[in-house]
Amino acid sequence: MVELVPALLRQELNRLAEEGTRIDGREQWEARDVSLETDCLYNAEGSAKVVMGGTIVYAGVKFELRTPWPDRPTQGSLMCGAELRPVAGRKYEPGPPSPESIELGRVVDRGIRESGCIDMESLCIVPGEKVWGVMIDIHVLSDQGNIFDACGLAAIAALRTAVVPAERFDVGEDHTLQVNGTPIMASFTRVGGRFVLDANEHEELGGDERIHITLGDEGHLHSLQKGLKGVFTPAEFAEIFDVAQKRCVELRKMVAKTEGN
Amino acid sequence: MVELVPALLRQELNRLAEEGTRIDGREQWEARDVSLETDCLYNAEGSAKVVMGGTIVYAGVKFELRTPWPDRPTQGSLMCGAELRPVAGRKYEPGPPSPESIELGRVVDRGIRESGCIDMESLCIVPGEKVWGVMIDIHVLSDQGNIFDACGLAAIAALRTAVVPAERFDVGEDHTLQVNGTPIMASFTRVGGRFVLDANEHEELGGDERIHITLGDEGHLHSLQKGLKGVFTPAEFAEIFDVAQKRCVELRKMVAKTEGN
Amino acid sequence: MVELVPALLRQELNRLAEEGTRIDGREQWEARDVSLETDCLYNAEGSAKVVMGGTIVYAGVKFELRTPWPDRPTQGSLMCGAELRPVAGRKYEPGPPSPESIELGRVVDRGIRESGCIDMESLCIVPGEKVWGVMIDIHVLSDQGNIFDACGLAAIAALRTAVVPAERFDVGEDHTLQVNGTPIMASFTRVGGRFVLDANEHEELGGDERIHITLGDEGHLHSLQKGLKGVFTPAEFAEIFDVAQKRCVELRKMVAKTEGN
Amino acid sequence: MMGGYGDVKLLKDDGSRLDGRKVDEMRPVSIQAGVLPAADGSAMVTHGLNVAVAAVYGPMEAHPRKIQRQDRAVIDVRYNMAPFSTSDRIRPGFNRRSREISKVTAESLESVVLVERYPRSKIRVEIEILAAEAGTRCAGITAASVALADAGIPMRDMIVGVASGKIEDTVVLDLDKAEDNYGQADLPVGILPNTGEIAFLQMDGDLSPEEYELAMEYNFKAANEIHEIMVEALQRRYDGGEA
Amino acid sequence: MMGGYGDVKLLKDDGSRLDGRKVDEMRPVSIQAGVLPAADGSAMVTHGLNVAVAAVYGPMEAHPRKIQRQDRAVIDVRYNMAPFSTSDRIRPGFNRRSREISKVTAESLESVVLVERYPRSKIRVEIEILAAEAGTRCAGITAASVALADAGIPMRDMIVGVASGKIEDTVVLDLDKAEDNYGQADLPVGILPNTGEIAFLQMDGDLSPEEYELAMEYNFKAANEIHEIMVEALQRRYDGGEA
Amino acid sequence: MMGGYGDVKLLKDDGSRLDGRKVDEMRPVSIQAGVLPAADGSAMVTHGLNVAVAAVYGPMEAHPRKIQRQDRAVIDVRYNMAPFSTSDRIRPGFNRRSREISKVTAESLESVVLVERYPRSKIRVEIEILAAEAGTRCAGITAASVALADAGIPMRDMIVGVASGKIEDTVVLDLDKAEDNYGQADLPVGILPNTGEIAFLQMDGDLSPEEYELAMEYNFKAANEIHEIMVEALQRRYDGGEA
Repeated sequence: MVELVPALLRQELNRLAEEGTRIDGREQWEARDVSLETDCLYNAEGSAKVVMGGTIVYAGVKFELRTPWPDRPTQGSLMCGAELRPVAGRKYEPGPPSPESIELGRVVDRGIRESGCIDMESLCIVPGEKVWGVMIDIHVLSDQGNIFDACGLAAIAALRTAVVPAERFDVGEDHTLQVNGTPIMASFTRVGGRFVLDANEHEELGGDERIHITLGDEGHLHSLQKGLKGVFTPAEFAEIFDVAQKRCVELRKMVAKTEGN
Repeated sequence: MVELVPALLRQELNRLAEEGTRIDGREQWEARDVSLETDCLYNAEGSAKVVMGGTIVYAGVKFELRTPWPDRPTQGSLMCGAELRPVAGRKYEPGPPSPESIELGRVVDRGIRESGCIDMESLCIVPGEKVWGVMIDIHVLSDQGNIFDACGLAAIAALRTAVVPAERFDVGEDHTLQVNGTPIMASFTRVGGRFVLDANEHEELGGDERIHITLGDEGHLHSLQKGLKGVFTPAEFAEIFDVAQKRCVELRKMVAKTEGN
Repeated sequence: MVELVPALLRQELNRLAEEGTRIDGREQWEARDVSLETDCLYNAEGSAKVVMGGTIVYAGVKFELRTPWPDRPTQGSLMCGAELRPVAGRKYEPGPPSPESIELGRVVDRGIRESGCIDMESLCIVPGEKVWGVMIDIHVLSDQGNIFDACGLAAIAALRTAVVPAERFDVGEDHTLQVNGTPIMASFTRVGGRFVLDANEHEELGGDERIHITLGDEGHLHSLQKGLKGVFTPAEFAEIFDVAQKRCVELRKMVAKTEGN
Repeated sequence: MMGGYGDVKLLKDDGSRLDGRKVDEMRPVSIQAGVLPAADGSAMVTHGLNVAVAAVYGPMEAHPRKIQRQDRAVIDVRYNMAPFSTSDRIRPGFNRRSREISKVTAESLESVVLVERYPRSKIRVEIEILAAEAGTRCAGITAASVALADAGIPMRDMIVGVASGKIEDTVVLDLDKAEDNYGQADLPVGILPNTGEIAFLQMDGDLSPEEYELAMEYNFKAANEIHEIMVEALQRRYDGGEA
Repeated sequence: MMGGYGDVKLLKDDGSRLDGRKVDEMRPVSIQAGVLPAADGSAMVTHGLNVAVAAVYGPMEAHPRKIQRQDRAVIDVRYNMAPFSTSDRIRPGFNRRSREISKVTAESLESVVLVERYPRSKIRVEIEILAAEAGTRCAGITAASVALADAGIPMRDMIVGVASGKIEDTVVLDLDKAEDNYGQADLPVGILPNTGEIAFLQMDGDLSPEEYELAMEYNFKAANEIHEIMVEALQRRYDGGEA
Repeated sequence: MMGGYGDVKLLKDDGSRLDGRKVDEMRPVSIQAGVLPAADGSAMVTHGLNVAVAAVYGPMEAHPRKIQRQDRAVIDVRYNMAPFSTSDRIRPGFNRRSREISKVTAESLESVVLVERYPRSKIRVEIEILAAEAGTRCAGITAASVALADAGIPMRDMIVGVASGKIEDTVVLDLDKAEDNYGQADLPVGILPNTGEIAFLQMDGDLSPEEYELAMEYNFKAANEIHEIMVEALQRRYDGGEA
């Protein structure tokens, strides 16, 4: 494969950055339209569909009965995985999980796990014998930029609306999964030399490194990740961190609103 | 790989079809010589060797003790798999199971399974604890056309002559596996524009789609499969279906005769 | 990949052989400097580092609790594996285990296993319930020739200094693993038409077949392996067998000395 | 077909089915074209509770070289069930059933796409099942046809995926999940609505020759109904500029 | 970060840590360059009880072709934990954690290596963890930097791998194994000592914005200390002709 | 060699073996050449109850390019045990034992085939074990030799696969299954019958130098016997036009 990033696109992105605008006319810290729908998939115990610009992502939650690990007899488990299958875009190829899909799944997983929003003890049914395993699977159907935020949002929304299928497994009555918090991810991409929020596919193609920040309800950091080639300064981080705080508050409200429906 | 099907072979096959004959002189619904041998492999609990023209196939049956699935405590299991290893022909390559070998195994499996010739309840030893798992493995040693029919015949012949090795597993006395029926597959390939029975390797190379029909003792359909590029009409199907009925009766007699020996 | 063995290197090695010398000035049956260090890795229950010329190899021993095989309720198990990861040299590539690494691991494994130095019965904790599984992992960090001997030496040295971590697994007190013997491997490579001991990387590149001989404390053979293209005569074998006896005595002393420290 | 579960009743005394359908009535079907911005063509088919999405990419250069055909395009189909699409989660990765369906679906589509117009190229068709309730391979074929049309790939006809089957010794159209689990036969086919030819055929279970005839009759009837919905979806897409 | 193990005490009454270190004190670090004769460049980093070895091969022709970049070298990093490097043996082979660390480490190194000097080529960096006691990815980054320098690969700065974290609501530098297992946050970063930029960043657990600031302050302090040890190792290598 | 099963008696009081063979007597061997119509050369070897089939394809162009050798053919051997060839079924797929045997068998055959006559090409040798009763690798080597000859591939000598071993402290020729399971050593070798050279050598268990000498003596004797059967099989093939 020859180098895919056309030098011309980079030039144009640099020019736009100097003019203080972006390729689709947005401002530096302006996000694209977002829509969130939950409970949209038969057979999933929790589900969400997120549309961010031209990016479309589904997340589904499934439960299984497990034997707990011997050293943690009262704890269930949580697992979050992302598939970047060839459906998502022309550049994706079939094959074993790519480093990109592994990183995506693990970053989303850490944001949720480390926020502590799932109390593993609450997943215990019979200590030492039976606990719930909760599995969030994320499926990217259309990648037009910033799949990290779309996946993070879909994952937590699916989780927060999940119903534990206790009846099907003969261990009590169905009940809503207990989720204590709404960790939200905000991602930034260096485009034309500066960071922007919610990059689209052209900005990612002609851009550089990304920073992914997951924040909890109190504005604490639960996960950070830098991806791709590039370096940043502490001052740059301080600036995007402020933007991330605002972005996360907005998206968290959207999740709350969906639940209210 | 450049296109392997020489246009010339197609032309010749078209010409022969117009003349009402085939590349090896057979008539449209005429099969090649078939030989069937059973009990031919040390260590297999049932075995068969089928030679159809230049195609040579072995099938072997093995048993194992299993714990039944919780929702079917009195049922054993049957599994049929086919390997298309590089030994079978110049075109076969090493590697993970090819789509061709998966299709082959699954089509043979469905024909046997769906005929109901194995009563899964008869494979139960101790309900909820111990059942037999029956595994038929098919091994194609030489592919000169129509391996589907050869594999189907070898599989059912090996199964019908299998001895359950109860003594070796310490669960009673060895006994013949109970098999209620002899499902047989008949396959047709479009060659020179019309379907023929039991295509050889040249006809497959210069031909189009295949139809695989598995029929039970009463002439009922138990499995159908269309493979490769091409379409057919209901009228065409009606014609080959009649041929399949006759072909299956013949091969079923051959199985019965082998067992009689 | 074009042929890597330059014809010129072969010519030079032939010339040197005729003069009775080797590319690094050694004599036919002269080995390079060897150093052996044990107990060098935190977290491994036994460990060894071997340096042979420019070849550097680590071995580490780990233990796990296992359920014994039903037909051998009082026997533990031993497993020895070698990884030839890309760190070891420019020619090594990432990917699933190569035939070279499989051969290496299995030849080292056989030498240790077949010498009987580990009594599998001594690994039993509770018959039919709990036995030790002993795993030796060998890691080649720098291949400059004769990794077989380096790996064999590292493996037995790590094994002979291993401490069974019974306390961590709550099955008694930590104790030294009982090892009855010190099997040692000596490897020979055909270079310039004759065999030499302990070939370096140039000799391997321009050489032919290898013979690996593992000898026990009494000078009995426990494992033989011929690798690579080439044939040898019984007379040639008789000659290298004598050299192997001496070489193994020397290296066995080195192991004993390390243990004494 | 599991068969043998004789104690599960699938037909009511009035001859109607558990969900109230008549024997020759199919589940509701709705189709939307152009649903995935990243794809060259796409469609979503909702068939009963099944949800199948198809994306088409190409024609593009065929890579690696050895899959190229000098005289035509290759069609590379992946049929995949999302982990959350079924009652028990499916582990991502290799799956014999998916591989077989992908193969025969690809061969069916190659039968209608004018592949000879694109020598040495590749057309990727990605079928993703988001929710499964019996009949996903048929919903996938239908979705793939619409997605190919949405991508502007020339075809000599569409393929409509439909299935009939047998429950309680009665031939019925379009098995749902219970009927599939406890029924006696399933006959999924891919029909060319304009020519009446068949491009996809599988069957398992037990059907007499007469039952086969009736099941096929139902299938052809349903294919016409679904074909209309496919055409409407494409018209909406081009008229209203959906997606 | 497992969190939740509130009953494990990690700080003594005098505010010092279980191994006696102060909150802003790192474990002992020693570095040796040129340790692997077969490699073009190599280094071994001992950081506390962690042992990380890095080997560099190249620049060499990039194979297969499709990984080549016309305008720069690609850096191919493999981070791998030896089976015996941890308390419970690790099975060799595919490992999601290793893949992720390899990816972000490679991207960090690409940020400092003058990759545009070697178009169409590949530089292989092999990081092998022989013993793990929390902090292996940082030790690996440090080792890789030294090994690249040992191989004579031009870089615009080194990268120093360091980490701070939080235990018992207190920010501390350089978590050891117990602190990592029972602590509340971990913030591993890769710092360019000359420019003060950051090329590697991960974090998990729970940190307030203020705690993040303090943890970063500790990290920058430690980066300078380790940088000196890296430089000394390279000087010893060139002066003394180590290895 | 499992060893240690001292309570299984393998030699009768008269010094003969359980199946009545003398210590230096091999099991019956029969060979047929040209058994597989699809192959360029083939052979079936029945050695005791072992059944080994070998197919040869080529010489053909070596693909992919990177396996090509400028000055010779590569020999690509796959030794495979059919799932039903052993008492406990073998799962198809990756198998360390098969990989090792394939590697050393390929290297042995490269030692006798005149590979320099076919630069840049590949010769595929497929060895399939249909029934296993100890000694399959030797039966496979013998079958491969005959198949190569049947394919008309020029060789400087054949290779005959034979094995001796030790049971109850006695060296015996050609271990059967019980003797292999409960014996003390196994020495499989590949002998060039005309030159007396050795192209294949493995051994495990416990042999004194003297026992090794005797085992090798038996092996050479057996190699001559089997070689005659190989030659007869090829003569029958060319005379009678078998297969």
